[in-house]
Amino acid sequence: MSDTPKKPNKQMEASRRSVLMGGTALAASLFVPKFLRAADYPTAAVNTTGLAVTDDEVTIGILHSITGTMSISETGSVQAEKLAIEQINAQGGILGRKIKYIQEDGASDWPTFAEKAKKLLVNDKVASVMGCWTSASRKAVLPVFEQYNGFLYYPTFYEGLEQSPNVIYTGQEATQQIIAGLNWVAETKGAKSFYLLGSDYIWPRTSNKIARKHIEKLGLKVVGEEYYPLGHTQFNSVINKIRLKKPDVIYAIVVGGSNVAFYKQLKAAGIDMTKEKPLLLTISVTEDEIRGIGGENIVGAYACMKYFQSLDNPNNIAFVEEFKKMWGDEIVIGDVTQAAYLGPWLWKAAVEKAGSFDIDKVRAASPGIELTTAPEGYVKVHENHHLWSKTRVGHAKLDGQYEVVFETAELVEPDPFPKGYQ
Amino acid sequence: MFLNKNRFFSNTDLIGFALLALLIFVMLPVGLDVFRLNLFGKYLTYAFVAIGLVLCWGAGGILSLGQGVFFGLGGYCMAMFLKLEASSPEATKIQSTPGIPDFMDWNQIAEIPFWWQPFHSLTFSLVAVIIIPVIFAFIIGVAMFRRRVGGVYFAIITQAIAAILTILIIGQQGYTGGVNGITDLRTLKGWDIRTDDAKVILYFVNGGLLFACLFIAQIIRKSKLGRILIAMRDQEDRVRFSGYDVANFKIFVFCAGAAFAAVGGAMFTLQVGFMSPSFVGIVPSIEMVIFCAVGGRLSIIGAVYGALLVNLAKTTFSELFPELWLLGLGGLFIAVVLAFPNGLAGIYKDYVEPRIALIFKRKMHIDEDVSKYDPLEAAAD
Amino acid sequence: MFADYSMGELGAIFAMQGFAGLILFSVFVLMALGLAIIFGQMGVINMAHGEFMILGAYVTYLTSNLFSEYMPALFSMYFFLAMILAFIVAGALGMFVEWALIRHLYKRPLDTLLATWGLSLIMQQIYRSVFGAREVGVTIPEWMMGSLPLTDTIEIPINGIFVMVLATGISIAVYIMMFRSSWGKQVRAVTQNRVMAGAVGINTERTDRLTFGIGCGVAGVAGSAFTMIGSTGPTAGQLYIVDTFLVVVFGGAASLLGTIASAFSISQAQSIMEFFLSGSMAKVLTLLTVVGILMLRPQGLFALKLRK
Amino acid sequence: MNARPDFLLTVENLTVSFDGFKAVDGLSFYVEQNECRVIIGPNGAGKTTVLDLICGRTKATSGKVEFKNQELLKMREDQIVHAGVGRKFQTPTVYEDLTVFENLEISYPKGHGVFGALTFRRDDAVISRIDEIAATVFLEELLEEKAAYLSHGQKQWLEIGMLLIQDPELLMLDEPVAGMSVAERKKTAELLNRIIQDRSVIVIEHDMKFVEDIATRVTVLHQGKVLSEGSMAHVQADPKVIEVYLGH
Repeated sequence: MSDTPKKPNKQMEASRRSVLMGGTALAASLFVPKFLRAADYPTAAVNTTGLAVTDDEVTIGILHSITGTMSISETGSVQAEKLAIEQINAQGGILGRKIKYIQEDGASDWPTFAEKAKKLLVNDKVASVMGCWTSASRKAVLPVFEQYNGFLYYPTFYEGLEQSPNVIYTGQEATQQIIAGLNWVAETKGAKSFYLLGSDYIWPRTSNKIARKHIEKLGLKVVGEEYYPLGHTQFNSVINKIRLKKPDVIYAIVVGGSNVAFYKQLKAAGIDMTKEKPLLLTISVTEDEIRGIGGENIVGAYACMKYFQSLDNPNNIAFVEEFKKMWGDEIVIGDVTQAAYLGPWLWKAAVEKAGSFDIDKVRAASPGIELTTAPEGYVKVHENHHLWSKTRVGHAKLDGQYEVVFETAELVEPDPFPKGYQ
Repeated sequence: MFLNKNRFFSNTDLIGFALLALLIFVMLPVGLDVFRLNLFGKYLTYAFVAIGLVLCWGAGGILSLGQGVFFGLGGYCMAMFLKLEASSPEATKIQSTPGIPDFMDWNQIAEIPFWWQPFHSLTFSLVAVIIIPVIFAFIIGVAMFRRRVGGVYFAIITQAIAAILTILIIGQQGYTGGVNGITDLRTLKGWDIRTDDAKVILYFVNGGLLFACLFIAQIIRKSKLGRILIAMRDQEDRVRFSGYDVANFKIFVFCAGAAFAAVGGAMFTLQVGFMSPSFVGIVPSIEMVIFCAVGGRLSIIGAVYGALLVNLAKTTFSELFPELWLLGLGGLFIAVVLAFPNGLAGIYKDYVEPRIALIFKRKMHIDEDVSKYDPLEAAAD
Repeated sequence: MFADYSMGELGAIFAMQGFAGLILFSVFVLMALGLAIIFGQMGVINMAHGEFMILGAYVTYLTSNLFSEYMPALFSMYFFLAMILAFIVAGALGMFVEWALIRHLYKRPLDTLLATWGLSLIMQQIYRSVFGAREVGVTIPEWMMGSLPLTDTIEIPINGIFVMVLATGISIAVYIMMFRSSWGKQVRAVTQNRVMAGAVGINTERTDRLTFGIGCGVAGVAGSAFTMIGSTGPTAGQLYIVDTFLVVVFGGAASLLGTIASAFSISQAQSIMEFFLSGSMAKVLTLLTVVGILMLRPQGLFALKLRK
Repeated sequence: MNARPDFLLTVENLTVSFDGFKAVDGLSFYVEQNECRVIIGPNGAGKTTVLDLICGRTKATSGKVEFKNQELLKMREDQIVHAGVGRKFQTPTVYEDLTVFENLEISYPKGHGVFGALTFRRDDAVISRIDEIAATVFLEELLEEKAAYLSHGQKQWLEIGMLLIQDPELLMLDEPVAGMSVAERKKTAELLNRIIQDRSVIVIEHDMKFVEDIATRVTVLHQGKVLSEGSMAHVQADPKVIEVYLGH
C-alpha cells in the first residue's frame, strides 16, 4: 500500500447527497435541513427485524467503562456520544424518531463488556451501539456483535488487523496514524535514527512494527525498541539507553499511568524536548493525557493523530463550544473523544441513506457515507468500515494544547491489513 | 437413619447439597432466560475457585493470593484447543499464514509453536486443563511448604507469581494473544458453543462438574485428611509430632485447590468464549478470596453461594450505582472480616439454624442424638 | 552493543546508569519503609499502603494549588510544606484506621490483608469521587525538575537527588525513632511480647496506634515525593503494592536494615537487567529471582535465628 | 566414646547456637531401655531445647543423637516420630476445633500418608484402641466433647493420650504436671507411673517431690551443659547442684 492519500472513488461521490443531510447537523441552529417526519417512515417498514424502534423513538446503546481503570479514558467518549445524540435529537432525530440511549458500564472488565453487549443486543434490542475503548474490550464483544448481528461504532485509534462487518471504526487504524507522521519527521526534521518505545501490549507492539517497517523502507535506522509492563513507573534506565544510542527521534507509545512517569523523568533527566535533540514523536498522548502529565513536562513534543482540539475550522470551533457548554469549561477534547462524537452522526447518515434501521441495510449503506461537518473536517467511510481521514502532527505547548504543524493534503486511506507492514 | 450411616454426609450437609442442587439445576434454569443463565454459569465458574480456597484457606490455613494463576492456566489450556479449532485454514484464509491463530499471524509467527501442537487433541487438552495447573501448584507447593513458608509469606509470594505470569502472558503476545487474550472461540469438535442451546448445555455441564468438585471436597473434608488439615491449621507442630509430614498435606490440598480452580477456568473459557490475562492477575485473585470469605471460609456450600452473591451484586450494583459499587465491595470485605468472619455460612449457622431448630425442635433433637454417636455407628457398618 | 562508543561516553553512561539504580533504590526504600514498620513490627499486612501513598500525592496536589492561588511567591518552596502535611494527613488517617479496623484483627494477620484490601477499594472510590477519575497534574517547582550537569556528559536529575536525600533522611529518622527513642523501645517491646509490655505499664493500644500512624505517615511522604516521578490518580497506588511487599519480605520482615539491603539488591538487579534486556523481561526476571531466592531462603535476607 | 548399642538413646557432644549464644553446649547423656530420666535445671538451662533437638524441632549445630542406632539429627520430625520417639509440649497442645475422639484418632499410627489419610477408615481396632487410651487418660466420658472445652489438666491428659496411642519407645514429657490442681497432679502422677512401666521416658520437671517419685536417674543441666548426673539422692548431695539450683 502507499502512504499517499487517494482520491475518493466514483461510487462514493454518488452517495454524497444523502450524507449532506446528516452532515449539516452542527449548523442546526442556523438552518434546519429537510425535516424527516416519522409518518413518512412507518415503523413496520423501517424496522423489519424487531429492533427497539417505535413511532417516535429509537433506542441505541452506549457501552463504555464508567468504573475501573479504563474509566479515565472512556469518560470523554461517553460525553461526546451524548453530545452528538442530544444534537441529533434537537434537529428532529433520525427518520423523525428521537434517539433514546441505554448506557451500560463495561467496568474495565472484558467479560462484562461482552455480557453488557449481549444484554443490549438481546434484551434491549438496540439499533446500534456506541462503545468500547481498549482493543481487549472490542475483541471480547466482537463475537457477540457478529453472532447477534449488532452494529458497533468503535472510536479508538487502534492497531488495525481487523475488519468486522458489524463494526464501524471511527478512529484511525495504525498505518493512518503512523506513516504520514514518520514521513513528516523524516522530511522536515531530517530524522535519520529512531528509538521505539512502548507499553507492553498489542497496540504499541503492532504500531511499532509498522513504524519499523516504514522507517526501514525510508532507508532510515531503528536503533532501539523496548517495551515496559503497563503501569511501569521507572524509566531512568531506558532514558540512559536512549542517551547512549543518540537517536534523532524517540518514538513513544507509552500509555496510562506510565505516561506521566515517563515524561516527568525524561524532563528531569535533562532531555529538553523543545530543543528537539532528540525529537519526541508520540501517537499515544492526546490533550486528555496531558492533563495528568502536566503541560510543562511535555512541551515541545510532537504528536501524530487525526484530531487536535486546537484545529482551526468552523466545524471544530462550534464543536468545542458545544462540548464545553454541555460538559464544562475545564474539559479538554482529545482525538478519541472526537472520533466517538462521529459515531452517532455516521449512524444517522447511514440510516437515512438506507431509509431503514435494519442492521443489514445500514451496513450496506455505510460504505461511502461522508460527513462534511466533522470537527476534524471531511471524513468518509471506506469499504473496509474504517474512515478516510487526514493525519496531522501537533506540537505540544505549555498550556497542554497542541499546535497543528502539519496535515496531509488529502484523506489517508485506511488499510487495516497493510501488505508489506506485517 | 440410612443417611446417617454415610460417614461423609451429615443431615445438614445433605439438606445443603439438596437445596443447592435445587437452585442450580431447577430454579435457575427455569427462572432465567438463556442470557442470565449464562451469566450465572460464569459466576459458578468462580465457585470452583472458592471451593478450592475453602480447602486451602478455611481448612488448611493456607491463603493463596494466586488462585487466578490456576484459573487462568486451566482457562488458557481450554482456550488453546478451541482457538486451534477455530483457526482452520478456511476460517483464516485472509491471513498471511492461514491455519494459525489470528494473533500469531499478526505477530509474524508463521507456524504454530511446538508447545501449542499437542492442543490439537481434545483429550490432551482436557488432561492438560487439570494436569498443568496441578504440576505448577505442586512445584510451588514443594518449594514453599518443604521450606515451611506459610501464612503471610505464602500469600505474598503467590501474589507475586500472579503478577509475574500476567506480565509474561502480556509480553509474549505472539504466543499467548497478549493483553487481548485468546478470543473468538467458536466450536468444540464442530459443536458451536455460542448458540443458546449450547449455553444451556454448558451451564448444566458446569453445574455437574461443580457438584463433582463439591463431592470431592466433601470427601476430603470428612476424611481423616480433612481433620488433619484443621489440626494442622491450629497446631502445626503437634501434627508434626503426631508423625505426619505436614508439607505433604499442604502440597496435596494446594494442588487440589489448583485443580478445582483450573476446572473453573476451563468452564469459564467455554461459557464466556475467550480467556485473557485479566483473570490471572492480582485483582481477580484477591476477588476470588472474597467470594470464599463472603460464603464462609469453612463451608464449601457457602463458597458457592458466596461466588454467586458477590458476582450478582457486582453485576446489579455496577449497573444501578456504578459510583457506589466499589464502596460497597470494599465495605463487604471489611464487614466480612470484622463482623462475620464465617460469612454467609456463619450467619446461617448462628441465626437461621437455631430458628429452624426451634420449629423442628423434636425432630432435630432426635437427629442430634443420632449424630452424636455417629463415629461408632459409622464404624459398625 | 558498545563497540561504537568512546570510553568517555561509556563511562558517563555507566555513571548515570549507576545513578539510575540509586534512584530506584531510594524509591524502593521510600515505598517500603512505611510498610516495613507496619508489617515488620506489627505483623499487619496493609494492602492499602499504596492508597496511603496516593493520599500523600493528593495532599501535595492540593497544597500546590493552594500556593499557586494564594502565595505564588512562595510556590518554589511549597513542596516541603506539602510533605509535612502529607505525613500528618496520612498518619492521622492511619491512626483512625487502626482504631476502627486494625486493632480488632491483631490475632488474624491474614484477615488484615482482606480488610485493608477492602479499605483500599474504598479509598480509591473516594479519590475518584473527590478528584475525578483522571490523573491530576501536580505542578512541581521548576527548580526540582531540572538536571545537574556534573560534567559535559553526565547529567543527574535533581528530583532523583531529592528522592535520595529524602530516602536517606527518612531512613535515619526511622532508625532513630526505632532504636534511640522511648517510643521505639515501646514498639519493640510490644512486638516482642505484648502481654509483658502491657504488664510493665506500656500503653500497648497507644503504641500500636502510633506505630500504624507513623507507618502510614511515611507512606504519605513517599507518595508526596513520587509526584515528581510518577502519576497521581485514584488507582495509581496499586502499581506499587507488589514491589513494596516483595522488598519488605525479601529483606526479612522484622529488620529495617534488611529492608534497605533488599531494596538495594532488587533495585540494582532490576536497573542492570533493564539496561541489557527489554523492560518487560527485566521486570519478569527480577521478580522471578526474588521469588526464587525467597523459596530458598524464606526468612529473607536479614533474619535473626531465634530460639523457639 | 563410642555409642554402646544397648543404650536406647545416645546423645553426644550435642551443640546448638543461636546467633553465637550456645543454648546447648557439648551435651552428652545416655538413656537405657525402660529408664525414666528426669532432666532438671534452672530456667534457661536448655532443658526444653534438648528435647527440641532430639525430636527434630530445632536443628542442631553439631553433635550426634542416636536412637536405636539411627541418627535422628538428619531426620524430619515425622520420621523421628515413626522411629518411636513421642513428644509432649510444655503448654498443652491439642486440636481445639476437634473432638477428643478425633484428637486421638489423628494420632493413631495408621494412615499417615496423604492417601492413607484420605482412605483411612474408622474400624473396630481403631475405636477400641481409642476407647482404651481414653480410659487410661481419664477422658472416656468426654470422647465427643470438643477439645477446646476441656480443662487445662484434661488437655494435658489428652496430649499424653495422643502420645500413648502411638505407643512410642521413648516418651519425652515437658513439665507434664505444670498448672495442674493438686487432685489432677495426683492423678497424673499415677498415670505417669503406669505408662512409664514398659518404655523409656525423658521428663522435664520442677516438682522435686514428683521427680523423686518417678525418676530412675536425674540429669541436672546448667547453661547448656551437664552439671551432674545420677540418682536423685546423688544429685541432691552434689555441691555444684546445690550451689546453682537447689541451694537458694
